Amino acid sequence: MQKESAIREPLILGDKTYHQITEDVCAPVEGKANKYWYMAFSVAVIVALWGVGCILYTIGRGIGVWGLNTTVDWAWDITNFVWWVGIGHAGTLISAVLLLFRQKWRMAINRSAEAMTIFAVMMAALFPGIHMGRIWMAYWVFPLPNQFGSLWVNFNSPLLWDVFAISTYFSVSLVFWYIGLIPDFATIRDRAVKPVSKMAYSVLSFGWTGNAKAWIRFEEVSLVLAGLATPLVFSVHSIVSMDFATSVIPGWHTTIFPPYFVAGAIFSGFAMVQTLLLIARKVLSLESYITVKHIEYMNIVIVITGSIVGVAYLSELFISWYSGVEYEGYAFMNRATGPYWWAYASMMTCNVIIPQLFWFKGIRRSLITSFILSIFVNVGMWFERFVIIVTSLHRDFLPSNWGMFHPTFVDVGIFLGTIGIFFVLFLLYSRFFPVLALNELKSILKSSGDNYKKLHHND
Amino acid sequence: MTKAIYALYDDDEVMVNGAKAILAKNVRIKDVYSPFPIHGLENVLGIKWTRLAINAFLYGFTALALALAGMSFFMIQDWPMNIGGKPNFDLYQNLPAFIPITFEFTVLCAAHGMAITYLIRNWTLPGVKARNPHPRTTDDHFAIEIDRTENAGVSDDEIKSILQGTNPVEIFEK
Amino acid sequence: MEVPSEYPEVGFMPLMCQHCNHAPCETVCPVAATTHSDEGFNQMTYNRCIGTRYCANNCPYKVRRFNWFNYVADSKFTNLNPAQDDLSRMVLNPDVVVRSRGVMEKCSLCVQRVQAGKLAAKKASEPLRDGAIQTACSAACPTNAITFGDINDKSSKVRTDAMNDRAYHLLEEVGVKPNVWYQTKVRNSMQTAAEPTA
Amino acid sequence: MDYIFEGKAKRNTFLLIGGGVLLFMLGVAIMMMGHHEGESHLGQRIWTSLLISGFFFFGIALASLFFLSVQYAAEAGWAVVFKRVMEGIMAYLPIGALTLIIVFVAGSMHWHHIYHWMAPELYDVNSEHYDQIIAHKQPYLNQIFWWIRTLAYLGVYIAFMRVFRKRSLEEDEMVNPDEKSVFLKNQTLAAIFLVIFGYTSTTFSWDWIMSIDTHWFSTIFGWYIFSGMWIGAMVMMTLLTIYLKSKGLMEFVNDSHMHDIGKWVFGVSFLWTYLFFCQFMLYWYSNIPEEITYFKARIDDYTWVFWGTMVINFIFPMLLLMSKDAKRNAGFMVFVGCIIFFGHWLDVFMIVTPGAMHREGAVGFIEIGTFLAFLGLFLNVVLTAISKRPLLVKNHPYLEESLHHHIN
Repeated sequence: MQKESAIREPLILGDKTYHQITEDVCAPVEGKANKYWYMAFSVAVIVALWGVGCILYTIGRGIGVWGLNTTVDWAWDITNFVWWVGIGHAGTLISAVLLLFRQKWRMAINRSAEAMTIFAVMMAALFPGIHMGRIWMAYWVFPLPNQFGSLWVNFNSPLLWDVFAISTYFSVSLVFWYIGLIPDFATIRDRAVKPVSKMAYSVLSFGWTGNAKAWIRFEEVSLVLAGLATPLVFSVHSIVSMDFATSVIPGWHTTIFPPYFVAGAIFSGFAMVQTLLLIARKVLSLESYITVKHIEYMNIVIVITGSIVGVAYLSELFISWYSGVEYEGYAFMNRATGPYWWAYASMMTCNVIIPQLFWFKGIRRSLITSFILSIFVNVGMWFERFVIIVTSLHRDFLPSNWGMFHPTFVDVGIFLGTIGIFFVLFLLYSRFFPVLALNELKSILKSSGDNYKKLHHND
Repeated sequence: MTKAIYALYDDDEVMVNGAKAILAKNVRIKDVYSPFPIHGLENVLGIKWTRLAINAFLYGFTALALALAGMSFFMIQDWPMNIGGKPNFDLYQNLPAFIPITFEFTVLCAAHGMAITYLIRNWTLPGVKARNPHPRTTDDHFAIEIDRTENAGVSDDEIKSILQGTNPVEIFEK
Repeated sequence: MEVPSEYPEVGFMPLMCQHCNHAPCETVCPVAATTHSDEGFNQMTYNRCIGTRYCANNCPYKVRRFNWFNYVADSKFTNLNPAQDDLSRMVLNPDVVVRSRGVMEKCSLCVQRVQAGKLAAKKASEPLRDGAIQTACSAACPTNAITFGDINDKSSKVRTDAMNDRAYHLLEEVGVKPNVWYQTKVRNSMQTAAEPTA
Repeated sequence: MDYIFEGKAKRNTFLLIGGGVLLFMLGVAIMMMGHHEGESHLGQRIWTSLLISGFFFFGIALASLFFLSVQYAAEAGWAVVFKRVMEGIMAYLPIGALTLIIVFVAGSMHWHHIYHWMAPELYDVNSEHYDQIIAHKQPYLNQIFWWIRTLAYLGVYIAFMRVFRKRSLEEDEMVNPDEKSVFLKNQTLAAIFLVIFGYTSTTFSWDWIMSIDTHWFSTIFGWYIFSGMWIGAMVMMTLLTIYLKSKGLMEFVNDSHMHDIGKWVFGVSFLWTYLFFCQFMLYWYSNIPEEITYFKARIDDYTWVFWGTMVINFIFPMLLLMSKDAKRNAGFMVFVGCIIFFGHWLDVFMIVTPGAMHREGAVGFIEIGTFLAFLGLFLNVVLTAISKRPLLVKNHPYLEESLHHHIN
């Protein structure tokens, strides 16, 4: 029997039993949505449709409808791509890395974080698609046999690495998520009374029975998938960073990019999980499971990764001067003082300075400040990618090539649209899926449940 | 004639102790159904640990070899091109650029290979009918399954009385 | 650099694709649409391009141009591209393909002229004579400021020009090994070469 | 159940020191007799070997302090049983700092030229050795500022180490075991240390190591150096625990603990490889002259060492430590541990030598002798420190958790 120290805060509050956990988690699935859900859903659908319209307009007329030009060939498209991929990193990190580290607090948040990952990666994958001049030729990035026989793709290209990385990451995350969902779908299936939902959850639960051997395999698969997903999380955002770092462009070409992008991805991902779960725990009445301690743990991850990102910013800034390379030095001077200084200032403020408030216990345990700070981080991380992409491109080697980037309504529309689509998916998820990992929560009830901990402490 | 007798429990520790008591009386347990994994149960029931991890390693290793062979064929043998002066005469000279995809492909195949093996091995696939004996074994109850044919030497009443001695909430046949 | 008037030495300099031997644009294309030819050209295969624009970003000279719209048929661009009907399309060079929307393009060093020149030499069964092939820019330049030729030919004019003391590569320090040389302007300046510039 | 450091073990550490010094002398003698042109490099080579081994063992002690802090900051319970081993390893910090300072003082006195930038003529515009790029770095790379930083790093690290060690004994002697004051104070201390370490580990690796190749720069460098130090500390922890277990002293460390620490060795090896690859591949790919020279010098002149460290430090742990049984097998862990321990010393050699010795460096009697002597010194200091206190802490709030640690 595992022992848990008495000084650890309980992770499941209140007088919970196994059955009560089932009841609490299944309630949103079995009950009816309230009017706030419908209002939020309607807004999300409208925004999503507007985004889809902008995407179709882009595909119909050409990339020229964005604010890009010869100097700045990537801007909001790749900024949004990297931003969404970054957000998509927390889910797998929570489920994989924290599983390897045996962090029990992950069990209350991993399901939603993984759902967020999957939806965020879907949004991310959209951008490399629509940013192509000829999207109808997108399948050419796969090494497929063709009429030229030996015409293959270029395995030297970081964009091709991206193709492999993103598709691996998306599909493995999906499988990881779904394998965890199967037993929980079975729970809903066995409780369902309406024939339609009974049938739907029967199909979704793949005929899960929960016998001893199945659970052994389940645990082994979760562990090995976690072991595979952990380096995968590192590799995916490293490869995304290599889109920039392999180049020769000052401001892009720096060796710290891969680990720093990974830290930044975890940082922004946790911020987004925080934003979503602070709402979800309230709306779905999950305060006993997503406790203040959970919020505090996530805030600690945010402040640590935020500080790592801060070290990386300062390292880059310092080395750009130390290197003695004129272009590098100028690229960073220009970031801080050039025409996009406000983007750099926003990035520094939101990503490095503001999260430092989480060193104070009161702030990291307060729901309101956590929510506000998480929004700041989300904004800051978008600016980080904007700074890296646009400010590095708009001023580089030859002054005659310098230019500016101004977004058009299509740029803005597509970005907002992806946020809309993301929320449509997340809202649907919160209605039809068990938002907490039922089976995992039950397995820690006796070691980390409030009532059981008190019981242990007394004897 | 029903095939099996079940004892239903409402606590995992009671169930594990029950299983130990049943096995001590030389009654064989066919299976146990629970809403979550119970640590140490495999030792009680004498179930061997799964070898899925070895599977994953083999899938991954195959993928690693395949990725390197594939890239070497595409880039070096089939149509060597001068791409930005990157060396294209030997695999090892251009290897750093091939590492990311090799890694991704290894993880891709290891993860999916293992997941598919897991689903087939468990026989959890879309459309399969659930075989758990009681709907609450996916909620908060734990069931021990005793197969009649496996315990031909023990009468039903004996089995039931042994089960009764382990504090179940319910005993039923199915 | 932000204020050009502080740098009065700025001069005019034609800048096209430098046809780098270690071209950063080539390595990053996912579909191998831009590669190196045996002549040392940086080739752009228009019909393979899917328009990721990664090559343009990674070009230190920023000499690649993208077809943002369908300039061939889009009526909004008649001022940019008058060749939109059968009659005006006759102004187009029949040796050069019309690039579609969503593909990257750049200077090809008049690859059609090079091919034609090579073919002519082959038909006549004689080695390619220096100066026989002219690119459009070198042919058009009234002061003969642009020389085109085979750098491997030890007696070619382009070779002697490239070996000249005045010859230099633009952004040599990036290490992309361009195939285009510039010749520095001879200035009567107080600054000497030995004196370090900050 | 205290460890008593005497007899054979103590003698063996002295034997290591003695043997190392003998090998070193042999190497010096060979160099003095053999190549006459080699003489001019002799001093440089000796100092370089001192820097390599001095930094390597200093790094292990420092990373042990880091790992201890991580345990506190992350509220990790399982590793409490290792706490006294970690405390023992970090006790080497002052001696490690001293060895570094000796090398640095010699640099400042111009007895060696490992730190090329310390030569004053580089900054003199009228000198023929004037180096524009290094002169540009002068606001950072000047001896006064550099010495202030160096002493500050070392002083701060040693101070933190002392407080952690002192409080550990205080915790043992607490009258009221339910009191958490020491633990909570240590948590705060650990967080502060990690912040300081987070910044300074990057800057000291620039100051002490990256500045050897004065023209060269890489933003990831600090994290790369740090990961190498970390793996050294994890291996040292594993090996010392196995040794103490073999004496029948650390019976409370069970298979699960050994499995977990094996996972750390495995995981940090991956981290090191990842950081190595990021630095190497990105510079290889963009092939910019001023950056690629660093790897060119290493691959051309030290081909076998360069690729050898890669094989030893990545392929060995990856293949050999993947299975659960391997991580729980003490003999196997000793075998793999010793190999990657040496592999990471080779890595430090690889980082330092080409900048300090150009083409003239080699792994010879001098380097191996220095390594062995330092190993003996290190083990002597660490084992003495371990023998001074009980092997298991008392009153730590996670102690019970750690003692009952069990994983599949």
